[in-house]
Amino acid sequence: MFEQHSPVLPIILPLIAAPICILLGRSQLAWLFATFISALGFGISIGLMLTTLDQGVLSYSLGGWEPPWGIEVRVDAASALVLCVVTGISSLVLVYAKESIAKEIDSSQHTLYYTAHLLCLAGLSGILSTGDAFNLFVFLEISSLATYTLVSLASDKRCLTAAFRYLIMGTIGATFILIGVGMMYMKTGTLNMLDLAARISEYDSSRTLNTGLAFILVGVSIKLALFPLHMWLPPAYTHAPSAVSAFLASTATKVAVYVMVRFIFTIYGAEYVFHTMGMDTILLVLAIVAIFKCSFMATVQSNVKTVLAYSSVAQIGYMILGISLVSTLGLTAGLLHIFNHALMKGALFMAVGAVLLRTGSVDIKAFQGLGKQMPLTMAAFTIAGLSIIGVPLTAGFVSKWYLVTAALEQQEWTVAFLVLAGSLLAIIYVGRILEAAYFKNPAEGTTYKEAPLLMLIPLWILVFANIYFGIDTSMSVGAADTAAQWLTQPSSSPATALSVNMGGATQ
Amino acid sequence: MSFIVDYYNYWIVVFLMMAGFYIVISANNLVKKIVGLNIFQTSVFMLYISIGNVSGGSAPIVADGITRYSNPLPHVLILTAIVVGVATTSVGLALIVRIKRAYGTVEENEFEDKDDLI
Amino acid sequence: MTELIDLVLLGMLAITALRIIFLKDLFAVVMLFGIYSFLSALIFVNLDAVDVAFTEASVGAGISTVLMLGTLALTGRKEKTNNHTTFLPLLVVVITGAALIYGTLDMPPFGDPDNPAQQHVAPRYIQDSPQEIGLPNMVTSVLASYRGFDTLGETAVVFAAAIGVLSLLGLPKHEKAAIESGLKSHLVLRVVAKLIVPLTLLFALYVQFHGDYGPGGGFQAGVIAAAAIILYALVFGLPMATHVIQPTLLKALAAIGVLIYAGTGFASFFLGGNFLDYNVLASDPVAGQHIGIILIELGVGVTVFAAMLSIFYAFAGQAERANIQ
Amino acid sequence: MLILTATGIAILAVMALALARALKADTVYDRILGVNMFGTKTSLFIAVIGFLGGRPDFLDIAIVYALINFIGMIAVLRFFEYTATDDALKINSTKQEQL
Amino acid sequence: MILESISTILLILGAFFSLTGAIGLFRFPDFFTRVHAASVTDSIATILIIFGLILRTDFDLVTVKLLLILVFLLFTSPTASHALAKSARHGGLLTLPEIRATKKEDCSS
Repeated sequence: MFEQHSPVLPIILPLIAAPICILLGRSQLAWLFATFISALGFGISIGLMLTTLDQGVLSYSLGGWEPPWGIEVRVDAASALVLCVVTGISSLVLVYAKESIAKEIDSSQHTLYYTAHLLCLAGLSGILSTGDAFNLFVFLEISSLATYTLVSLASDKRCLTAAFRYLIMGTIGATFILIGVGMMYMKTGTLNMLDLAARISEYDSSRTLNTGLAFILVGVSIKLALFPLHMWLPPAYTHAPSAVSAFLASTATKVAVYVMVRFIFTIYGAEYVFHTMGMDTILLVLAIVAIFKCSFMATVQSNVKTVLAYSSVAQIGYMILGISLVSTLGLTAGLLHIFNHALMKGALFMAVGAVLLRTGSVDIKAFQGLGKQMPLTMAAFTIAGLSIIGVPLTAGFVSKWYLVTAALEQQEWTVAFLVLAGSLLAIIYVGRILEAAYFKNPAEGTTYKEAPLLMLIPLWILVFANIYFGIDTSMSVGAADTAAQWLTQPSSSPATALSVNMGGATQ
Repeated sequence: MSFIVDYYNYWIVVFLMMAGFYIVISANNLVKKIVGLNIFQTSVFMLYISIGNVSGGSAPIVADGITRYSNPLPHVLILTAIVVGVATTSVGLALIVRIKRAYGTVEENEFEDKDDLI
Repeated sequence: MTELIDLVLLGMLAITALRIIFLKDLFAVVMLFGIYSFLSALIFVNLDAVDVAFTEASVGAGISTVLMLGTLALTGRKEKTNNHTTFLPLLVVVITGAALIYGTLDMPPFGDPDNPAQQHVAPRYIQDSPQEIGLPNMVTSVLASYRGFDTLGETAVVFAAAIGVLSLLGLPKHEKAAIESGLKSHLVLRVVAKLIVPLTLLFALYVQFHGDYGPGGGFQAGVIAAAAIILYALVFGLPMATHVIQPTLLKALAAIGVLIYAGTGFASFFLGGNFLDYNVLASDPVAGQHIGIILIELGVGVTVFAAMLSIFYAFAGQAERANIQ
Repeated sequence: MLILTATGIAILAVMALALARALKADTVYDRILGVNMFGTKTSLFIAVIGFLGGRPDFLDIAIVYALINFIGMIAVLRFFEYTATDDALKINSTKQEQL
Repeated sequence: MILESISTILLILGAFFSLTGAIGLFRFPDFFTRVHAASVTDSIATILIIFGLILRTDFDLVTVKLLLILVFLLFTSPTASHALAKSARHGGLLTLPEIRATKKEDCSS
């Protein structure tokens, strides 16, 4: 009987599980329960993706009120794809977290950690599936508040200033989005995304709508750490607990990229954003600067988590680059990179977390000689690192390949060249760490055990996913391609209404 | 003239927003930053409420003899946004208390010197 | 008249905001922020947003100010003069402000009933909600039913904030043998507070259940009830308050409130409706709506009360601890 | 109606004066005094504009104002229990010099 | 009609007292006299204005609410003023005559 409600379940399951976690009290129970809920959400998300690809967009009206009067949950291929990433990574991270947080977070706060994780998951799922612009803001804030909490849970005091900076930047971003939504509402009188799209297309150009879009884009850019507004990200990811870094790096910014895609393609329409307002050039330039500046920053850091954080900002540059190419293929590449980057960054941060657990440090010096002492962890790190570089047979290669193809399709030779050049920098920053791990000798008299099994399993699942999606691309590319087509040509997407009142149950 | 009558409200609200925004990004003291954030958000709320206002209208609660009501939708949105605002404020203030305990100061430039805040 | 009052109040707000920028005494800054919040609530009343004014007054001027004062008690009163360059922030603000002003030039006129915002979605709320939902207060109808999912999110936000503050500061230990605290020397105050606290709790109940007919609702009621206990704690000391309502109980209550809300949504699942569809809760749709709204308002009220109070406890516990040392 | 308007304007003027006191006070106590006066006058003002707008049933908000104002005052006083009141001594001495 | 004229008188008086209080906030020489000016006029103005408004109601729920506001303000406002003055005294703030007296002592010693 739950099938007809499936679009809303990934949001409300973690939302209702979070308070239950608090009531459960014991951290062991909370862990089991949270992992179970997250895995359930993952299963539902996969089901949603299959249904969507098969039958078209799923729409679910909350409270039985038809949109635009009520709030609509709307799952299309793009949301289902990112939803799968988010719930999947969340489940793996939760499995991983039990051992990881044991050392990094005070034991009295483990239950709070799981609760905050579930709230964050609920917020992210809500952002992905909602079809209402203001509802998106509300879920954005749920996930953000939970994120600030998660970051500040680490025992290192620097996590506090990092979380505070994140809070200030994040709230400014959210407020900008709020201003933008207000301006859209002012001109259209509606908040439903599809309805907004229909009514915005009636205006050729409007100053208020332009300003609204500008504020939304700036606000979202803060959330996704686009280049000049990325300053909050490196400290937050560096000082957060490893499990949190792994979760956030592979989900939170991706969801923000999704929000940007949603606002550009679904609500305003590519025509308005790119032709009337000329946003594509700005985004393209910022993306390229982000790739080079932050890849370079990554090469000079000594803290491995910071390296990975800067690398994240650079990789976000690739996603934005795909979007700014203004083509279906470019958007496919961007969405594909969201998927693939989640796999590799998740694996990398998990591996670093395992190192932190055993060695107590994430400085690049701590990696010396680890290739022999923690062979499984470092092998995983190596494969995920190769994926970041974009070596063939890894997932990273596929998204780079599509990016280059999309750039060439638009005759953008320089862009294609720059994408390849960016990979060279990735070779340097990954190479430095691998060099330390395999070619340097450990400090004398230190021996470290291999990471515990509960951490290795999720880590290796992600690594295998990196290889699998590097070889068999039909699933990931297929979904990304469908998503991109539906986004660029909204009329091509078949829609199914999932509503009890309308008698439209899919079965 | 009608131009001013039509827009004065928006302009002053924009000024207020920017005053709050300025406090957030220029203040050195973290508590003051939070105050600025609140001013910024409260002013955005005023923008929304201005959108929903209908001149000659009345509060959107049914009563006898009233034919024109203001738009209830912005009110609902802002109720939610106020709650979100106070939630953020409380978490921010809690962070400040912890920062004070850990660093001994809540002045931004002071702990940036002390610590390698990237 | 509305426009005139609006203008005067906006002017006062502008002066207050400017003063806050230049003041270095943080204590004064926080007090002026209280005034700012009061003034904006007045503007909300003047622009017919009574429910919003209710919330802003109790949250912005009440809870936020109290929490800020609590923080100041721990972090000190004076802002040090900064030697930052003020040029860059000013530039950012000017550009942002200019963009906004540019945006306003195309806006529909202030207060015009023909604005797009008044045309499309809103008329249904105004014309049909009294029949569809059966409540005179349209804000409550929209909040709890048409956009009930937003409000579920809002409740989750409050819950998340409580989780955040608890993880950062922790709840005060429940100690009976407490140190001297509270405003011991103010006898008059203690007597008056004893009168005011029950009166306020009664008023909170009224707001909770009268929210369907007048301004108010679960959120406001939760805040007012929390404010009553906060007053009690301020006058008689935190240990007395934690003795009356224990922190661990609050943590559970905050969770239970969210569960009441989400549980109502699940109940409509099992009765064959969509999530949060209250029509199916009773044989008659309007009666069902009424039951649903009462239930979810209760959930909101419980969560907000518990979350706000536990946040206050956490701050006050810190202040108390600092006071001992 | 006219008299209500006049009363409203008078209260608004008092609010402005109280605000001026709060914005520009020579002692912190004066500031608190201004804020307190501002709060009480605000709740009166809401009562009056309720009558002016013909919807006096919104007086609940005025009650909340009075209540929150009171709690704010108490919180401020509690704050003074914690922080040293060297202001007062400083003010005494500046006053002394002025005389 | 009679009610309305009484109400008018009450409102005018109330407004007058409020204004005098506000002026007193600026004109009096030291803090304690200013508290005095503010709190006394506050109370009387509140009573007058609320009663002025009560006479304009139909004596229903609105009247009760107005009375409630009156009770609230009459309890809280003087209490707050009292507590404030007490705090100021406790904190060491002196009245003007006291300052004069200490000044004289300083001069003579």
